Amino acid sequence: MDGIHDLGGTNGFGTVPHRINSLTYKPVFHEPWEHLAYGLLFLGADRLRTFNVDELRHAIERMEPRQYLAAPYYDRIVVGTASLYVEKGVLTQAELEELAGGAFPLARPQTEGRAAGSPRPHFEVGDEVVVTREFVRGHTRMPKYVRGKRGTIVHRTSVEWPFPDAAGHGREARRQPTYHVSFDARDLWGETAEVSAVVVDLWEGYLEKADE
Amino acid sequence: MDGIHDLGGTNGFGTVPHRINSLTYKPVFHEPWEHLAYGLLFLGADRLRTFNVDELRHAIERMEPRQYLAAPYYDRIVVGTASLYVEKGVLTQAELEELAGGAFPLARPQTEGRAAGSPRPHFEVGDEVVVTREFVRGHTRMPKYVRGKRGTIVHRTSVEWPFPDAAGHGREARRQPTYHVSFDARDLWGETAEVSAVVVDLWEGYLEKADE
Amino acid sequence: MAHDSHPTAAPIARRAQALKDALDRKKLIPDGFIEDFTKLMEVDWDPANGARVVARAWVDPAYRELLLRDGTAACEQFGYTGPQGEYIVALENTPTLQNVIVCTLCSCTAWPVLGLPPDWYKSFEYRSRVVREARTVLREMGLDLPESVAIKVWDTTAETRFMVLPFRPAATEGWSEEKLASIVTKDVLIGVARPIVPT
Amino acid sequence: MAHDSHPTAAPIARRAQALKDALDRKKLIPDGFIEDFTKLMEVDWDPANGARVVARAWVDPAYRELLLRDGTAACEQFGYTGPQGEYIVALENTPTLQNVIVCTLCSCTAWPVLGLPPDWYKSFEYRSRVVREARTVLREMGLDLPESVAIKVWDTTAETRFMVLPFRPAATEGWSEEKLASIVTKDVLIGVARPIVPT
Repeated sequence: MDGIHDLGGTNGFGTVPHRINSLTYKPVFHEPWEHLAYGLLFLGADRLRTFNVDELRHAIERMEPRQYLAAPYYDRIVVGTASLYVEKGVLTQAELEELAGGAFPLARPQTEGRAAGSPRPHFEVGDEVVVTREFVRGHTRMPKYVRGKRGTIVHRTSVEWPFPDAAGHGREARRQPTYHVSFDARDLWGETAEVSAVVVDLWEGYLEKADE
Repeated sequence: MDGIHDLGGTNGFGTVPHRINSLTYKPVFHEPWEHLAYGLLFLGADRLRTFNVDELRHAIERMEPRQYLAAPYYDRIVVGTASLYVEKGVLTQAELEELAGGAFPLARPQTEGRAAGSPRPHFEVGDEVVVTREFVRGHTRMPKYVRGKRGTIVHRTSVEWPFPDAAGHGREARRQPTYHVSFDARDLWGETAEVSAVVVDLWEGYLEKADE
Repeated sequence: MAHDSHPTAAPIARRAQALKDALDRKKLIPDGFIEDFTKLMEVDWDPANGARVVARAWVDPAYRELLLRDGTAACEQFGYTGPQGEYIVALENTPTLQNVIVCTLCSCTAWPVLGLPPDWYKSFEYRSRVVREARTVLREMGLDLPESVAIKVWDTTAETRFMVLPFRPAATEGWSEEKLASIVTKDVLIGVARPIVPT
Repeated sequence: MAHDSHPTAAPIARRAQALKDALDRKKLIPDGFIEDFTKLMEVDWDPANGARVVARAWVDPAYRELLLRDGTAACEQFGYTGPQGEYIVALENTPTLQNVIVCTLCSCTAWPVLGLPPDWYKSFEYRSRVVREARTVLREMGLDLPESVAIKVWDTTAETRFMVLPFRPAATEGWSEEKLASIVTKDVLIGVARPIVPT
């Protein structure tokens, strides 16, 4: 989905709140509840197998855009995780709100998703490819800034992973390799580019062979 | 700029908060301060000539993205208007904050903008055109969903207006006609389009003649 | 971490008043300026104006032709001019075409004939969705168009201000202009509704 | 009008605790699960791990070759495996190339070798800007690269987890692996900084 989370290239945000090498990164967590975000996420995804991490990513993307932008990072993890426990029937929003002593807004409703296409011959390093010009309503890991763009394959993963547009909706998901595709930054951002290349890791199903 | 305000086609927002013909639209304003937003804007733009409306639009676009999304409409008008009075040296942020009895966050800093290109022969109704693939850092009235897209001219305005990419930065702005350019919605949104055509009103400088 | 959306800002009512007071202190607000402009917004600019234009076009073929050729001139005949009404283009609906107006980048509208834009028109929901999924948006709002009706969306990205000219319902033969105008609402003029003949 | 971003939500500390308590009431949290996972996050996953990998690659050409060919295998030699570390690719900097890592869609990172991503890496500022205006972003953060250095940004949009292999500063000849590792910070492993030899 072309959601608010798909931030690459959006103008208007200010300086990154960091000076290099100014932090020891300890302690890892800054609030006493923050460790619960990932802990309860991995409880559901790894131990209980209630949902998968693609579904978690999509649950966060389904947050109302204003809620998404206003919430700190671990708050978004908590909302996404809670939404999935509720959608899967493990918990109810009512019991969460009762325990929280107030409103516990969850993600907006789930949609259908889509299955992976049929398997095709793999691409090779050096191949020129074009990202498909598709508009996916549900979860996808194709950032919109490369839609329809031409790039060059610099790596094919030796492992295959579930197609996220299906997995993110809890559907059976065929596995595919992903490709590190290098894009000339001027094709993405015109003369405003301050990067020589942007390399994006894309599932096979997002790519087509480019015309000569 | 590819800012958060450029909302056309963004997924993830919910239902429009309205049932048709359910309102009389009276009273026009719902809060006792709301009329001040446009009133003080037009004071500056029309009467005092401190700034123009393009600059006002851009000042609102320059609001920090989270502030933009969190603020109601007339709040954004107040922030944009106040930002311009301050940037033009009429008021200071300090006096606004003193009078408000609290913080009065303004828009993020202005950039340079750009001049209009040289005059060219006009396009005619029926011409096929392509929107330039430009990435403008400053103000522009080219919504990103038509960048690089091909369309057909259905109307040329009989009046010419200042090029907003210049006017929005307070620069001398050459006047151009604008064109109502009709785009096949499938070119914009693929198979997810639920519209037959989208017509966008574009300054001449945003357009190039399409290849046959 | 990164700043929130200024949770510490003074309430907007106080900020709006502060802006006015600061300009007042410098004697920059002419007497009556705010009051006169507010009267324009609250009283003069009204969707009843656009409704009168539509009703006239429905009964007078020459006026209709003018409205479609030069909307600004047609509206001027009623005195509907002024800010955000300098260049008006009327969009003609047919039984198989519904025109819909939006401003995705901000909230431009033809103030003198439509009145100020309503809150929902300015909502992020409407601005983001209607250019892409108009059929669903209109259905949710209460206008369930058959598939035989194409939807054309007009994005108000420059200085043209649009108004929709709906087609005249069959059951209105012999109606007066005033009665015809009564079924042309603000929503009809924006294109998210069709005129409804009371039964 | 349209809803705000839920200004009425309970505070996040209470919501996080409520989620835990609700799962606890149903006896769904195995004893020690949260504590063990928290130790992984707070103690085991650490940028010192990535620093050791880099230092080894600097002193051992065969290891360097392995790291660039199969980053996952190279990290496994140190036992750096686990969630978000299943497929690691190292990106080799040169004096004329700076690799930079981001995740524009969420905040994926190679936890076992870099540790959890820092707040700034997860910020909307970094995610939105670095793929487009990296040179300015790096300068603002304190890394002012000459124009002769090209910047390549890697967006972590799938399951590959990247780490940057910086080039070894000239003034480190004869240093021990441990001393070499000490100049490889988390920021260096993400690619927004270069190793600095203390003077």
